Amino acid sequence: MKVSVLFFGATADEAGTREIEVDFADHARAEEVFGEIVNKYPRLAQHKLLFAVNQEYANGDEIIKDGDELAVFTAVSGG
Amino acid sequence: MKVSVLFFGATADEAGTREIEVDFADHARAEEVFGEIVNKYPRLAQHKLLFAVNQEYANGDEIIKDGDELAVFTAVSGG
Amino acid sequence: MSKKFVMQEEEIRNPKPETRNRSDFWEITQDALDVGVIARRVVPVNCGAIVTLDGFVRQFTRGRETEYLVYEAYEPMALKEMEKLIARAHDEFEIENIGIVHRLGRLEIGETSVVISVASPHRRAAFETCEWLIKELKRTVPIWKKEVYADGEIWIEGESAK
Amino acid sequence: MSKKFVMQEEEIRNPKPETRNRSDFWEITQDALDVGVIARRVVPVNCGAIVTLDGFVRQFTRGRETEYLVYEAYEPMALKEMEKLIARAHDEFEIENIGIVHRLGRLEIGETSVVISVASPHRRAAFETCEWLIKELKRTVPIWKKEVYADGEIWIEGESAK
Repeated sequence: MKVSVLFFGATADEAGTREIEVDFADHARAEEVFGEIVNKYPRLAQHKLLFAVNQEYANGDEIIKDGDELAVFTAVSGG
Repeated sequence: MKVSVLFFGATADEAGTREIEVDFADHARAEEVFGEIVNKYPRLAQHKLLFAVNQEYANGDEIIKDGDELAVFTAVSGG
Repeated sequence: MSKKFVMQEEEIRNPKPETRNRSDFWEITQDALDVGVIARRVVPVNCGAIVTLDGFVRQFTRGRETEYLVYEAYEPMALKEMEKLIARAHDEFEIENIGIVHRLGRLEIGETSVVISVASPHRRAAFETCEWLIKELKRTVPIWKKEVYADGEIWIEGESAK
Repeated sequence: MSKKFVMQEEEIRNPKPETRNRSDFWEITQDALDVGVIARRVVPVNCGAIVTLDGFVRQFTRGRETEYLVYEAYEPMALKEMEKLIARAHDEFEIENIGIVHRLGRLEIGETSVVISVASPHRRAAFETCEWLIKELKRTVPIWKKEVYADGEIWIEGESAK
């Protein structure tokens, strides 16, 4: 299955990109998928990261499906 | 001595005037002076009144001097 | 139509880059109030948040329909009391600048009667101070409100729930 | 340049003269924010107070001089999170209408980054809700701030004290 992964702010700088497409085995758990993404861009691990699946905060238990939109970002700082 | 007495809002309606000049014995205490004013306009006594001497809230102990500016008004309702 | 008192404190007690002169203001006016303009007059460079209260004329109070309001003030005393409020606020809260403008005369439904803006480096103090100022203003500043209905009118005595 | 979502609740649960449709709004925009205009968009007829937070770019943060800021958002998720915040606020507080507008892109010193306005019949609830909304927005809405200095820049991670 193919999913897109979005980066913002500090994570976009660390990954050197704002969006990638990645292939995963079907029915992967979010935790595994995000783990692989962090392995791919190890500088991300320097940050306290938050994850989202389809524009909702993820706790790691979500089952990722083909076409899902994932996002990796740091603690928010709006306002 | 002569003092001016100002009325506002409800007290101006009750007194039928916004300002009067009154004569008092020298060295009168504020409490007596305001008492006489209320006696002059008994409908004022229907209200919970506040008093001021020279644009400061009065507690009644003030000694009134010639030319002082007194005021009689109801609890405030600005905002 | 507008009585204005602006205080400029020339003396700076703890000079540091982000410090500037304090410039509070307190005013009474017959003119319509522009909330955005008033709020932005309190901005100092080292502040991060402005909290603004915009009080306005309600159409319904205690289930009764108001046609319009009339505000009246003991103006010189009201300005003195507003100045005292601001001084007390600076004593009690860590805030930078305060602006208070109260309108007088006839106000239609929806028109702003009072604007209080507080600028502060930290938003907590700005919220706290703004709320304290409106509470104290309603208790101490000699201004009165007359509610005019289709079938009568009444001078409100004492602060309303609003 | 502006993404807007406006909710109109057609159904009125307790019809009474002072009740009208709720009309909250939450937006993200690249355009400059006019605080007064935004604040007045939340006015309903039965309300008596609007409390507004105006968050803006500080020149000095932790003693360091900021040249300008850049705000970036995960826009669709940010709008969803703003909508959730507003729904939670209506569950928890007795307020009428809420407006939240956050700006993105490059912001100069003194420019407004966020405006939150809350209209309520009683001012206590408006103050409480407005303060709660900015606290929660800074914790949950996916927007990030980059501070740009003369000698570098940094993405801020986590909410600032402001």
